[in-house]
Amino acid sequence: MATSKCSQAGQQLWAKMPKVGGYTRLCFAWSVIGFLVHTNSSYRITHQANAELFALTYGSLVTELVRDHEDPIEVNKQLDKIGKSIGVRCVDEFLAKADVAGLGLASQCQSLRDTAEVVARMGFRMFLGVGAECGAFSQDQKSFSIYFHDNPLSTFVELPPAGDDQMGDDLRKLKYSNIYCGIIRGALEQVNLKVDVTLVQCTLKGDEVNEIRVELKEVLADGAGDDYKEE
Amino acid sequence: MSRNASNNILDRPLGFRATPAGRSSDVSSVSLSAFAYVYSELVQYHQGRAASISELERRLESAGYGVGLKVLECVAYRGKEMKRETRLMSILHFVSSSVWKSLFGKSADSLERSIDNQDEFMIVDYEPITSTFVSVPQDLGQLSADAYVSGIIAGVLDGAGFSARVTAHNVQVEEGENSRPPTNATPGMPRRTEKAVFLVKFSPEVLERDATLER
Amino acid sequence: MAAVPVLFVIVGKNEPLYEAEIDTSTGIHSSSSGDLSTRQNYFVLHSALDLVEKSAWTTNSMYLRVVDKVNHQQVSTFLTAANVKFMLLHSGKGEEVVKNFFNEVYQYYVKLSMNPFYKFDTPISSKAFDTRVRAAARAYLS
Amino acid sequence: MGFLHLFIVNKSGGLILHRSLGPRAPSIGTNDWLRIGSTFHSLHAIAAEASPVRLPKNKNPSGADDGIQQIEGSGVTLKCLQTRTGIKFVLTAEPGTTDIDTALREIYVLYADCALKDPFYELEMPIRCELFTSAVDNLIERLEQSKMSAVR
Repeated sequence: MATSKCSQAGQQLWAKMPKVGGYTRLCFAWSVIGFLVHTNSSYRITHQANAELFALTYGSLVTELVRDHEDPIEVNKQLDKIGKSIGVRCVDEFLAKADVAGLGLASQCQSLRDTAEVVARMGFRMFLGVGAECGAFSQDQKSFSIYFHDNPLSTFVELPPAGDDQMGDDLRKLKYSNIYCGIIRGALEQVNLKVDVTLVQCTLKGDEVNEIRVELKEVLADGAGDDYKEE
Repeated sequence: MSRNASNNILDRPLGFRATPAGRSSDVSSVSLSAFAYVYSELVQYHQGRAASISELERRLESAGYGVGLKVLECVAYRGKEMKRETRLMSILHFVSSSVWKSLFGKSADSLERSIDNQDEFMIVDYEPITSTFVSVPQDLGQLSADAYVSGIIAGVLDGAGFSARVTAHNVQVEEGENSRPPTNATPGMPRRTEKAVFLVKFSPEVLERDATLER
Repeated sequence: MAAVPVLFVIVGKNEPLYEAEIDTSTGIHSSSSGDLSTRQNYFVLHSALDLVEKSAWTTNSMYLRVVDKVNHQQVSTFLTAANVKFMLLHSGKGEEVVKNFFNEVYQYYVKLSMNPFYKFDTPISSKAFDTRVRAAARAYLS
Repeated sequence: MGFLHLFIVNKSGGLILHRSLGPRAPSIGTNDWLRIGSTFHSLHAIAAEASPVRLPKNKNPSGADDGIQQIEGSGVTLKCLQTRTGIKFVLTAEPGTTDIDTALREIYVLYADCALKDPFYELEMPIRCELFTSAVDNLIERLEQSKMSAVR
């Protein structure tokens, strides 16, 4: 099993690293990523699915929600809740597969900045195959933004322009890609970071770029959100 | 009109996805996991609102039906020949090869006509994408997680004027039946024990029409 | 001689989804005296529908060319893969020209129909679609 | 020498899976298994408290809660993989069995694929996904065979 051999080599190399600050280890981790996987992208799940089938399936879920709930604000909440159910699950895949590839990078997320880098760079790349950047860190390093242009979810989507009709106005209040916020919130909560996540810019509304704002609320000390209950 | 009115979806190439440099992103796939998670949530959403197993299957089929109507137009448009399928066998080949390739990256494993009744056909896929990671529990009996795909097929066929009842069935794979190596599963995953059989039952008027065209 | 307007209608399974009477020189709604959307023209289009139904299964090309001629008006039709009918009432435009117009509109129609918020066989209210169809008419049919 | 048992404990100490992996695995009743699961969960936590070397914020390098990682007995070796999300994968094997760490990591991947992506699996609940159990058996078989060929 090629991957596990690399991971053992990775572990030995990693263990020999002199016990220095997280920063040097982080740089080492980046080089490991570069070496182990593709040069231009971090670890990507080898098995792929057609992006248009993905977009159409998500579209079918959203239109079903719009039919069942009508009120766009309620649909946004539902998308966030569904996203959270994905987030709490996909974080284990992220950790497991990054671990098997000998990265163990996730362990180095000491600061929110590291976490932001990992979520934006590796998370989006690993699951969606798109590049995302993080930035706009607040003074107190408690919040940051994730920026990305290529949004596989909204490939065919066009929201009706403002003032078209009542149904159009409703649709404009819809945050089509709100599921991303739930996914990030669910994933980070599983690793003891309680965050608020909101979609602040969306290309469907005419913005230049998609932006997700992440705000750290609380670092959970004990077991990872063990009073986990379905919201 | 939205701020950058010019990049209206009607002006961009079909399936265009923006990249920072504004060109079309050539990435035409997402991870299988991303699709699996969204599909899993779609199933859970419908399961929460369905009163019975058959209602859950109907709901998944109707979720796929709308997608099928779109896929029919999209695959035909991309075919560039500006052709429509007018014969029964040609629409079945269109589904089992062009539609399958466009959605699942490979053509269906086989297309068979049922021996005992003339109006039934079977499209077989040894690795249906929708049940890659699904384990249907005993208490849900004969539920097939691929009902969504049967809905897509029904949408394509009805749209093209070949109305049919399409149902998904998971059937045990006999020993040595499928020699092709597994493609879309994690290396550690064992070979699939079940294949998906999509049973297509055409309505009588379709068969009559096709028979008259034969003469 | 002012350009003669054309009447372009998209018909779904059993109802019109989109309608535009286009003055092919300006592309805006034609205001010429011979108001095209008279009941008589709709009758012409309607009767052409039956001819379309018949030839739909005998040819597998989407472009059905001229399916009907009524006094000096011609009806050209284009049938999409999902049997949505594009019908153009015009006074003898060239076959190639009409075909290019239909192909251009088909491209817009497919992109519009892929939007999850557009339900198949329902009226098309998108203004963007309307402006581009008129622009195409101006480009190809003037 | 080979693998004996696999058991998985969720965040709150509940046993969500136990499986015997070989003919030589002693058979243990389900109630005993439930006790083993919760006892190991608390032992794991106590070990971190009682350990002379206290790691910062009680987290080991992989960022997961610190605790028992290995128990060497005369007749058995037990290894535990604690994930950052609080799940424990525990494998017992006859002494001298190699590849236990690899097996644990692979099982974690299979759990992420075959259980977490199954629409019919509810988080934190006992795992009844047939795909997961057959994938684990398949993995163990593969590892045992590669050891067999290595020994010959």
